[in-house]
Amino acid sequence: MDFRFTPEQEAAREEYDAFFDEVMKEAPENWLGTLEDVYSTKEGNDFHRRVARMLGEKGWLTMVWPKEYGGQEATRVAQLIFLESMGEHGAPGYDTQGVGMLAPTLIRHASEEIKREFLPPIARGEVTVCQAWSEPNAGSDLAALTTRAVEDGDDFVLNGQKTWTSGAHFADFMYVIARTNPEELRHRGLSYFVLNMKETPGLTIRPVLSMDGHHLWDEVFFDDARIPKRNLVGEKNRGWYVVLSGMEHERSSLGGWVIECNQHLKKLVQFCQETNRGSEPLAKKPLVRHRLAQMAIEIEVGRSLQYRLAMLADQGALPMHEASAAKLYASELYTRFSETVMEILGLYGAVTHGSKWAPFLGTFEFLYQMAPGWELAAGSTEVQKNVIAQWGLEFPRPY
Amino acid sequence: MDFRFTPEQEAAREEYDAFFDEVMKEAPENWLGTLEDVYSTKEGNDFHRRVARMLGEKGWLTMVWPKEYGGQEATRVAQLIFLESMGEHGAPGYDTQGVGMLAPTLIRHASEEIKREFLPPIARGEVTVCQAWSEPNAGSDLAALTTRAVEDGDDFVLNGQKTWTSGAHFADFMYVIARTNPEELRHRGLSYFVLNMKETPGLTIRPVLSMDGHHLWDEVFFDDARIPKRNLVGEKNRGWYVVLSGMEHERSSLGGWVIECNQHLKKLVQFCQETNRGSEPLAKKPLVRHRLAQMAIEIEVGRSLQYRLAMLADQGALPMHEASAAKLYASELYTRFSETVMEILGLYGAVTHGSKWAPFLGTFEFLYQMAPGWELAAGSTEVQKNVIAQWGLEFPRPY
Amino acid sequence: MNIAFTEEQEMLRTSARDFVEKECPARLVRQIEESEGGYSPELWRKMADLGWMGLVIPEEYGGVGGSFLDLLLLIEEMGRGCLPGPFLSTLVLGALPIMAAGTAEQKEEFLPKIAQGEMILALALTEPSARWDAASIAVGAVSEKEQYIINGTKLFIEYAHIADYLLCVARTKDAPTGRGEDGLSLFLVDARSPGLKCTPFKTIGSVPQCEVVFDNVVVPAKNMLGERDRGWPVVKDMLERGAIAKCAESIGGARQVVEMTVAYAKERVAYGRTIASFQTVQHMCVSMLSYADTARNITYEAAWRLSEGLPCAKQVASAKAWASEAYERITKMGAHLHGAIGFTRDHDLGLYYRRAKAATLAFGDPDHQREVVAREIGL
Amino acid sequence: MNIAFTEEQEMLRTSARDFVEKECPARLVRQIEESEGGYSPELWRKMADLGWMGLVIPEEYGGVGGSFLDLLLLIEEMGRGCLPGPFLSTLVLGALPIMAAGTAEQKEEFLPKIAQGEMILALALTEPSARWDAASIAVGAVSEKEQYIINGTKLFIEYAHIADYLLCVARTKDAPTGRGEDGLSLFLVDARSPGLKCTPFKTIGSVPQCEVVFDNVVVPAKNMLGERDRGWPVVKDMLERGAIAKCAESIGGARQVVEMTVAYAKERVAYGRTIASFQTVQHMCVSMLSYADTARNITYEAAWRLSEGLPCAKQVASAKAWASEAYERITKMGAHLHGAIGFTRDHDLGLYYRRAKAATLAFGDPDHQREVVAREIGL
Repeated sequence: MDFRFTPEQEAAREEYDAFFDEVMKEAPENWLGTLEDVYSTKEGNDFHRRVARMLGEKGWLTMVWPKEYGGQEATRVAQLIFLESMGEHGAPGYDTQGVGMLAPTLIRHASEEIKREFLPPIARGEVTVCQAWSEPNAGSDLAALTTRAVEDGDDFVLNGQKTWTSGAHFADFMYVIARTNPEELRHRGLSYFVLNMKETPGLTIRPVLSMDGHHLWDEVFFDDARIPKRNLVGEKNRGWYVVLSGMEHERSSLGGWVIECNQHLKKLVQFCQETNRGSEPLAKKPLVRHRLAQMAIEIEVGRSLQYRLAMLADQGALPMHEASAAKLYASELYTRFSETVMEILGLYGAVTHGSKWAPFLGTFEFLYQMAPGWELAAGSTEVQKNVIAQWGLEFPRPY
Repeated sequence: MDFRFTPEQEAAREEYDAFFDEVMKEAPENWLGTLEDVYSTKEGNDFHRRVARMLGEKGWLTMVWPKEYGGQEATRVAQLIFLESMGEHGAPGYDTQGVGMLAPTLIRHASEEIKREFLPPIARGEVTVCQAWSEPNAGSDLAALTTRAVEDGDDFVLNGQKTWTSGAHFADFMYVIARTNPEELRHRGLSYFVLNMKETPGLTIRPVLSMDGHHLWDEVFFDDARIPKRNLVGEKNRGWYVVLSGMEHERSSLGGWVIECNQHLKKLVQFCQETNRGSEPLAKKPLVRHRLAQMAIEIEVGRSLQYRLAMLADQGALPMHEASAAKLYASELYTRFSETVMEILGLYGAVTHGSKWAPFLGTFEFLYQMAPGWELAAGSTEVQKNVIAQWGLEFPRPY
Repeated sequence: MNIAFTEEQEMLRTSARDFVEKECPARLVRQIEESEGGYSPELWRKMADLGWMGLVIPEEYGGVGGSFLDLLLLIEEMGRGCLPGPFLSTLVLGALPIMAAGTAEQKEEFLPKIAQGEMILALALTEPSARWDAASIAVGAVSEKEQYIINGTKLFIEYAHIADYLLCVARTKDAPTGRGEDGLSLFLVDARSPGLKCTPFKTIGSVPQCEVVFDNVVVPAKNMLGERDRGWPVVKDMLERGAIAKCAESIGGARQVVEMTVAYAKERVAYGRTIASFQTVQHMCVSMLSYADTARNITYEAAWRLSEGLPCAKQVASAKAWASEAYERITKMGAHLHGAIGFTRDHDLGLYYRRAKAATLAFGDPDHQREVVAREIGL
Repeated sequence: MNIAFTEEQEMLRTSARDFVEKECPARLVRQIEESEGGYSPELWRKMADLGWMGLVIPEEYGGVGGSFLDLLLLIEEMGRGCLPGPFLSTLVLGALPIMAAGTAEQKEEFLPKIAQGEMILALALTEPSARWDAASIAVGAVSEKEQYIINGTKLFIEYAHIADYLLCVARTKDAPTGRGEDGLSLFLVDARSPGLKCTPFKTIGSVPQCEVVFDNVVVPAKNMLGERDRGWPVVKDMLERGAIAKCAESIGGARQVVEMTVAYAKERVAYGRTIASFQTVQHMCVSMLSYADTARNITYEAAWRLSEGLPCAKQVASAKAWASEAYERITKMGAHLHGAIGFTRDHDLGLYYRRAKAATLAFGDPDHQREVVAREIGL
């Protein structure tokens, strides 16, 4: 047992910190350090892309990729150190959907041709990627999806509707799961595709605004959208297995919330020291101390879980239910954190972005509305618990 | 809408208070005001019986009974006023199993002969009653019970084992549910009996100690135990419907916990004012204030729920799921309360009854162990939620 | 003891529910939210025409002399439909205190206009300290001849920017004690007074709040409501009624969310069956129902005590703390059970979700209420 | 970075688990609980024969020089089997501070006896104030020639009545500051000293605690552990190690309860199927597993930092708060899922349920730990 960073890791961390310190000086005004920054405004997305290219140049987007695709085959721990530094700075540039989800899937399942087409721009940070999986009637139960893909000459022709596609309005590439064999039910008969959105006719993107009014998600409509056959990833009708391997990546990479909470917590501590309500600073009030300390504890627990996951992955032994447990913990922490902050901020916490009276530019007013949504994204709390029950505890499928 | 007590009710409440003030002067030393007092020691049980007889004489045990069986047909609200006064004094004397459960069941389902035999001693407070329902393999799923009752001449002959029978070791009467038709599955083929334990051969009682070492429960063994046929309550093989009507009474009468918590809360407030830990009384500590106030709020909510239930019952409209909701709320409150007190008492709270260092004679050390058990008794939390889901929300039976 | 509403009250509820459903669909709620004023003058007029503004105002002033409980019923139904507008503010925080503490002239001047829907009031109480206690009031009023000069800043004042009059709580004497209850006075301030500046901002609950700066604002002495320096009991009563009214609004919304969610669960299919058939979904709905029912019980019990003039500080604080947290949990579970769609701007659930948080903060958050309860139980 | 234990550690764990299962079945645990001393001298001897008492003691004093992490592994396995006895007290609160702060003579005198299982130690720290901070220490020691005279009352002292020596924390100088960390000294007090009176009482965790009254108890000056007036850092380290050892004990018990409950759920039948097939039962078990796993992670991470001498006040306090609450919730859910039988004296679950509460209170309850964390994060 050894939780010490190697001298190389310590040095890397310092390099990352210095880099992000510098980069974040150029962040747009009102930068908050949440996903909303990247997806909601053109300005934020531009900054994200600028940083992404810099990260690409440094090779920091691809550290854990195999060397043959331009990676360094670094450990997950090494990558986590990078992601922590990024998270602590509230910096963008790392496209989870592209670098974290699509790329590992392509490396494992795609043809060489597709890898050569799609991996390099991701590695260079030149593109952003979106995931077209969920449908209006297929959320937690993804396998109920009905978007069709029919072979036609050299192409697949797609028809149907996706939704909750984060950032489709800024994305370049998209990966889709669609039904190629309508005779087969549920997870049988699905196939996985990757596509370049600019080169795909028949694609319509419409915004879905979140409760607080931000534009993160989109609906995606396929109207006879044509994708070359070579864009099939994995075998036809066996796309579900490609999806599953991606899910694991997604769930295990979502610990970013823990780091985001830690970044917010530090700001809050300072705020509570500087802010009087009544006769003393908030920081002196026992209930405030109690609540923030509990958050610090839960963040510590979550951080410990992230490192455990990274170490298990490095040992080549990351069971599916461990990834689910980490996603579950992080998403619930994110919600509790957003609630706790609102309890502390009181009336001020409810003031919306745009008023001088909104502390932290209104971050927590919208986090309070956004955070619990992550208990649904990437597999709802119930789905994660089912996975853990069945894979981690060997329970039967529940009634 | 009118929550005012009538002048008669106000006067009655004063009478009850005065009565219990007087009676409780004779309580045994170390009297705590919980169920354990009555069932755990001979001395406690004797005191209970003494008070029960006095209540019987006053007619307070039977206020809501029909006049033809010696009752006054009083409202449930009137009865609740009595029970509140009793609860606030931590006084015994009201045998929930006899007065609250068995008697209403007999009045509704039993033959005149049985009513004449069993009701008067209950009304006079001369007997205590126990419930032989649960079995080692039939708890939440009561309908899985296997105790057999076979007709033989003028008798039923019972064989089998019951458990979690509260207070059987002091009881006079018992009511039993047993299988009379083994061909029928589950709730079909069950019958309901009442019996005089002194007159029933073949009955063996063995203690089951609770986690904290108190003797509340018993195992009951029937070895060719003979009960006269006339002791059948309701129709043969249709005992389940008798059980159900009793359950409702049981669940709606369990709000006593709310009152018990209120009684404890008052003592705790005083304790916190008088007790210094560090430089100030516990009562000045914001976390203590926060926690006790939250308990006061939840007790207030629970009390309001009790009165609602009584008023609905008086209007003849007490839906099954309302009784379940009240039981569910009260039992969960009881657990939270026991946890909260332990948080406040700290190291002292863990000291067991018998040491001078145990505050409140160690009440909360054992309540902490006992209280969560009530989330299982009289239908577990899960069972109550299923009832509410199906009857209150018209949901289908869950998978 | 009787838990039922009267037949008249049930009729009032039915007609209110019909009105809200018909005249204030979610589409209109959203429109109003986006508007500058945060209310619809047309809708306000329609409500006035139904006599709602005069519901609790005595007949002699053009109202119908209804009870506080009647008013709560109405507010519950408005909460059910998220009907936006300064109703609570004008009636509960405006008309009721004027009825309780106003002079004959003040009643004559204000109540008929309120009853006719021609006057909007706002309570200017809270300040940048963001607290609801007497000690936190720093805005001062100095008397000069037949008038008072008010200076200072009020914050989080709902609907101040569209109000005709502000009911301003100001310090007319330095308080000797720490709790500061002595030395406060109330003023009915014409919103068009020179030196008064309102700056609205948006909040999570979609109700516009304002920063209100008083810069040597002159108020005639006859506009003082109640006795000089002894305004706190009036404010305290107002806060208790406001808290209970907010509870009523909350339980209206809470019940609607429970109904929406239960209906959705019975309809939404996943894994080849309705999600209503999953035990975890059922149990979550049961928790929602339990919160809604208990919140409603305790709200009306406290409301009844309040309207009967019985001691009720503990009950009101308990109701406010419980109903707020119940509403928040209900909307949170409701949104979760709706799946991602519950977190979108287009879905009605968000309207309730956001109002639940705003309701929690209004008239003292649960921490504030617990402190009240702590004092009431003798801590 | 490496999360795995060494092969030697895994072997130690296996042999410890075998020993506990074989030599300390639940039946014996109950017997010991009922006994006066609260431990079994036979079992203690067997453990000593296995070398457990000497595990962390340097070879020169008859031990095997193992690490703190080795010790935690052992304690985790004891927690798994609820093995009663003064092991944590003697080793973590006795041997380790003597190794860290003792003089050569003290080491010579105490360590070999401890290693051979011939000496039991108890930490006499807490007092009727029931707190774990320096300021709460009121028991005083006055120097007189070559000795100290101790007076005052210690309370909640585990195993004091069977200890050979008490490690007593006493005030040797009035502290100038409010936190009282200055002016504390530690003394190794012979339990047979005249004037020393131990009165044991029972507690929820079944570990006997004592009131220890010092009535002019004389201690030779050579029995002072560490520097005079500067004892607090030694105590602080002891409390941190004690807290982490208690976490280790807790996670051992917690894992056992998860395993017991999952196995029971797969076996117990209700409504014609195993209760493991109900979604609510599954999800409750998942919560239990999550608590157990997270508590274990954070415990060993904090333990590692502690044993490496890295700053770890925040991590230790976090681990203690989280592991305590996790153990409590796990035992509560475990008891619930076992049904009524889980609440009986005869069922093993109660052993864990009661110890979980005791573990929460030991070395500072979660409120205490949160206050430590609050300070550490800069509040």
